[in-house]
Amino acid sequence: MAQRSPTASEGRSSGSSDDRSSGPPGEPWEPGAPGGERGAGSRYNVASEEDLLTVRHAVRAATVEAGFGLVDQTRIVTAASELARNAYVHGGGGSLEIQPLTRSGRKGLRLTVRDDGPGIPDVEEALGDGFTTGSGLGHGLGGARRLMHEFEVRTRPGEGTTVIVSRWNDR
Amino acid sequence: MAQRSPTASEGRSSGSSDDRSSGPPGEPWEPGAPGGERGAGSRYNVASEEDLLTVRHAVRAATVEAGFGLVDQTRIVTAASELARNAYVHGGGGSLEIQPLTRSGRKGLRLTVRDDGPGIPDVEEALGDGFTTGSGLGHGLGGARRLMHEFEVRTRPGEGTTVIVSRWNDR
Amino acid sequence: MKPQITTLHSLAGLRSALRRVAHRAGLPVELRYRLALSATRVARGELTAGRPVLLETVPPQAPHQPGGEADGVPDGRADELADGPAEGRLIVRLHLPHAPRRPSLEGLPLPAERLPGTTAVWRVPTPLLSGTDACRDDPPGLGELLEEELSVAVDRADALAEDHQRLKHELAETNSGVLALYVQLEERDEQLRQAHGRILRQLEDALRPPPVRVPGLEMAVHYEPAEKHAPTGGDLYDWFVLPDGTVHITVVDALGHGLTSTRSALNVTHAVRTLALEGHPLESIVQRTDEVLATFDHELMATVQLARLDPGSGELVLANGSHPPALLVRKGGESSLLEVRGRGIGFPLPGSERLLRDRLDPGDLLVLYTDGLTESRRDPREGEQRLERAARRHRHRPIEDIPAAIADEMHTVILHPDDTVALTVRRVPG
Amino acid sequence: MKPQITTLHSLAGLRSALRRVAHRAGLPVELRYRLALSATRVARGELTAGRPVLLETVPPQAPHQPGGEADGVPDGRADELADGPAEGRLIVRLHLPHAPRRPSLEGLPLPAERLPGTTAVWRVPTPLLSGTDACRDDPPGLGELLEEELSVAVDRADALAEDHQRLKHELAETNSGVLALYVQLEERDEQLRQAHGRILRQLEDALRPPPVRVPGLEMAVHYEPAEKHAPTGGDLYDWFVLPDGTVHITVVDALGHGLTSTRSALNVTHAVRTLALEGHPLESIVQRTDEVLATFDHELMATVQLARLDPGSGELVLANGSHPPALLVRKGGESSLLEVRGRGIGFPLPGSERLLRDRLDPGDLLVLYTDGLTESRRDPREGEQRLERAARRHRHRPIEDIPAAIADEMHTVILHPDDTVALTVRRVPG
Ligand SMILES: [Mn+2]
Ligand SMILES: [Mn+2]
Ligand SMILES: [Mn+2]
Ligand SMILES: [Mn+2]
Repeated sequence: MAQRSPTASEGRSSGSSDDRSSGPPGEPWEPGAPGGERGAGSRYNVASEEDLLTVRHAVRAATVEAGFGLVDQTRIVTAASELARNAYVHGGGGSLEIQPLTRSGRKGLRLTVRDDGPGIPDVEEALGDGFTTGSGLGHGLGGARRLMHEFEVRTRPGEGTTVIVSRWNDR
Repeated sequence: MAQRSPTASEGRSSGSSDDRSSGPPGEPWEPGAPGGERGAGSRYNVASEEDLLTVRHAVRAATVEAGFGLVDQTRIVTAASELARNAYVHGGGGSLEIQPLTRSGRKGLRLTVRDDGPGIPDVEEALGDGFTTGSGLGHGLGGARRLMHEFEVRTRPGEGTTVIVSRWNDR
Repeated sequence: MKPQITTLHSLAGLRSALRRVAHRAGLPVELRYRLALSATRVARGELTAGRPVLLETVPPQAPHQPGGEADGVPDGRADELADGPAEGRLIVRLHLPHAPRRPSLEGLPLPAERLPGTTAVWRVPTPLLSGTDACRDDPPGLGELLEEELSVAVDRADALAEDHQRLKHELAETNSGVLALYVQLEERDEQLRQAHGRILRQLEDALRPPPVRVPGLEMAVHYEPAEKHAPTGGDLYDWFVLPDGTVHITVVDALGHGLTSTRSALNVTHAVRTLALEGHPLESIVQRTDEVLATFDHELMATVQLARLDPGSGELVLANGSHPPALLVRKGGESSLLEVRGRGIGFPLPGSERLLRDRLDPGDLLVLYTDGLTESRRDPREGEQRLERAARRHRHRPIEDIPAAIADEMHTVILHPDDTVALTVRRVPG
Repeated sequence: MKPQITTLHSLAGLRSALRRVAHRAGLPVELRYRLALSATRVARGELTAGRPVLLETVPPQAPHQPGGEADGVPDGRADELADGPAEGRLIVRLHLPHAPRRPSLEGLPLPAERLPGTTAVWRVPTPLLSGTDACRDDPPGLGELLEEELSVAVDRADALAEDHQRLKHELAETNSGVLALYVQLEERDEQLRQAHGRILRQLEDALRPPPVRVPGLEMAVHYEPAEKHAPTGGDLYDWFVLPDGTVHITVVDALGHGLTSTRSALNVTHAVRTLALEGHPLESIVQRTDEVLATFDHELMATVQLARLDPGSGELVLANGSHPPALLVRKGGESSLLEVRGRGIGFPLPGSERLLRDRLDPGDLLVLYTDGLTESRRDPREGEQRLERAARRHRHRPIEDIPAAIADEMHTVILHPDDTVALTVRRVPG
């Protein structure tokens, strides 16, 4: 289903969900690469429970701004909250950046969640859906990946974790 | 998919989702009929925004008590919140009753949401999923039905609405 | 500022003393009112009863006096000093020397520790004061302190209420969103099922012959797999018109279920068809089919029923290989099972032993089927008798309804589920 | 209690006056402190600057005095009285007669109305007082009032904070639940797709013959529908061993795509098979198949390629009905297209005009295919030349890999998508 091209040694994994409404046609979107036009981003600290709420409200507002419908708002806000919580709980705090995207007249949203925590030793394992077993609720990384169109994890033990996700608007 | 046996003239509709983990085998569960053993119910008023939260917390606690896992908790709490909000917004306030169920060693939860509002003129229409069109968010009745195993609406214009839903635990 | 012990006889006095100490220690306003409210609640009973309380306060020590604090702390623990010089602590002990029992310390706005006896203690961290004690000069009046506290408390409550509002809204949005998301995903699921079901049915249809329309005969068929939603198993039928105008019908039940037996059944119907179209005589076709298929499918075993019908005269000819007997129900209701001995494809000595000849008059109904129809209760004889009754009951209905009506009636109880084909032919005035 | 106007010169005085009025009017504590805080904020600038303010208060009227309130309300509106006797209103006007500009009324703990000029007004509903004014006797001290207000405000803030905590927790639970729910639904979706894909493939497999293993020959086939995920169209193949030990191969391309053409293709392969197994000579089979099928499928049109191979000698015989030529690639790399004139099933004058005979030596590769392989760029000639090059390039690979490797190379550019079958036979030392 979802394409995975992880290189375990680099602890890096990217993929995109096979959602029917995937990103605009063209080359796969490369974070950091030129291509999609990006608006000015806003950065939020994630250092307390209250920050998690602030981030949630900010992401909600950004999805509304980008014209996302209720269902996609829910997808993005849920993924953002999960990633921010991971950064807070497992990464000892970090930041979340919201960046509006535009490409081929379509709008999108990119979220970059960083922490300086211990890193994820086994990204593939963390991406596995331990959910439905009911036991290991894991990081919810796999769930966040499914909720978004594009997904990338950069991590290395001891060097923190950065997760970059984005989703495009259907309209 | 979901069986519907509505009699439009009676403005009454019941059905059960075809969820893989449907209720215990045996005859279809008849609300009010003898059969499943039922514990003592708790009744909550739904007359203010704050009541909606109280109900949500109470339903959450009841799902935990009945041993539901996180996913089913989410289903039930979401359905309960929607039905309670309907009773508050469209029915001008009402009540929600939580009743634990037991049958064949399985646990379940029954929610009865009542209001004395104007009633639903066209139940079938209200059950239709106007969701994904993005426009008419409707009553979310159809969504609540999908989230639960059993679902019944009793309504008549001018005589209020009662929605009875239940869900059984897989375990 | 030095440690002090004061005896107090009124709530007003207690609050006043505490507020001044807290203010001098530079306590944040919120901590100050929490401390004052808490001490009030602890001491109220005693003071109301006219018994005095003792207030002992130990102000925070300046950074250059480490350990100094410990002097006033008889029960001081080492960890109290571990906070180091970055911030001090204001220590407040409230002694109720005459209290008949220990006061409740539950739910105080500022939690207290209980010392042995009837003493409550608060150790409140204080901010590092810059240089001299900035708050010592120009002490405000008690009313000012109270007003300040009230203002802070109200602002805090209002801010919380606003947060609360946003959070409730967010939760409501999320709830609606989850509902909508759920519906969307379920609808997607439904569309997926429907699309696959469509393809499956089309593919199954591709395996089955199109309807044959011949003046003088009405034909209809009903098939259902043993498992709902599964595709056809090894039960298959075929019908076509031969060059001489007679109608040929094949019903086959290949060994096993599932899709390998579908292939076997296809092999049989097509071989029979080609041989029939080739002009082979009906009595040799079962045997010839076995010969033709044996060369490349050694596993194949199938029972087969062949029927020939002349639409003009109603003449019926049957051949059979191990297949359950056809049923003939006359217009008037008499019925008979048309038994023809023979052995099926892949059986020892395959072939139909003879041909059975009969005749359909207008209104007569011929029922061909596989054993799934009659053996659902395990007893073939019993099933055949029920079939006779069912077919008799339904024989006047529109032909399209008859096979399904019979199957429904036969399958009210299913002890042994099996793929089922029911095929009916009725002669009508040509 | 009567309307009063007081001139005030200090904040303390203002608050004190207001609190006593509010207390006497029986205002709930929360409204009282909101009123006091609001008035303080409005008046602070003036009083700090040394300019007096005027406080005008109109207490609520007793129920038996309707209209009495209006006396003190110069700007009284009818709707002010509409509340009826159930509850009264305390009206508080704060005049800043010397203020240089209108005071800000933004964000007050108790919203005020602005009157013309520099006056703020609060109309605060008061509870219905039972009988006499219960609060008039034993007025508490200002400190008591303040303490009471502080306590209420702190309790409210703490209750809100607790609610806030529960709500945050609920939102976090919901978020986790939505994630898990989403994953569960997507997994279900995935399982559904996989199950359907499995059934579809099995059903397709049921349409195709099982692999044939014959010493002396290696065979492999690759098929792909024009549209991914769609089932097989009208392109089909068949292979089996005849009683004399030779291998028969049929490749057919029935007109059209989709599942009706699948049925046509099945009809053709099975008719050819039965006729071949019956012993019909190869040169007559295309024509005979047309005759057999024409009786019951008048629409059927199909091109067909028939091949016979003797695994021992390598002898190859081909018959053809409108089908693109087979390709033979010698071990050394020379290649030739084996053209046989003939017309397909359902074409005018159907049948193969002749047989073509050749011989496979060990290492030689025969490629049979449907036009989807060579005509993806619309030009059959160009496609056949590319096919020759591709087959030459891949002819030494393991036989299982060759058909797909050829198809991949042929389909790098697709201008005209079509169902494709590629089937290769290589002679190996028996
Ligand atoms: Mn069978
Ligand atoms: Mn059977
Ligand atoms: Mn084709
Ligand atoms: Mn073609």
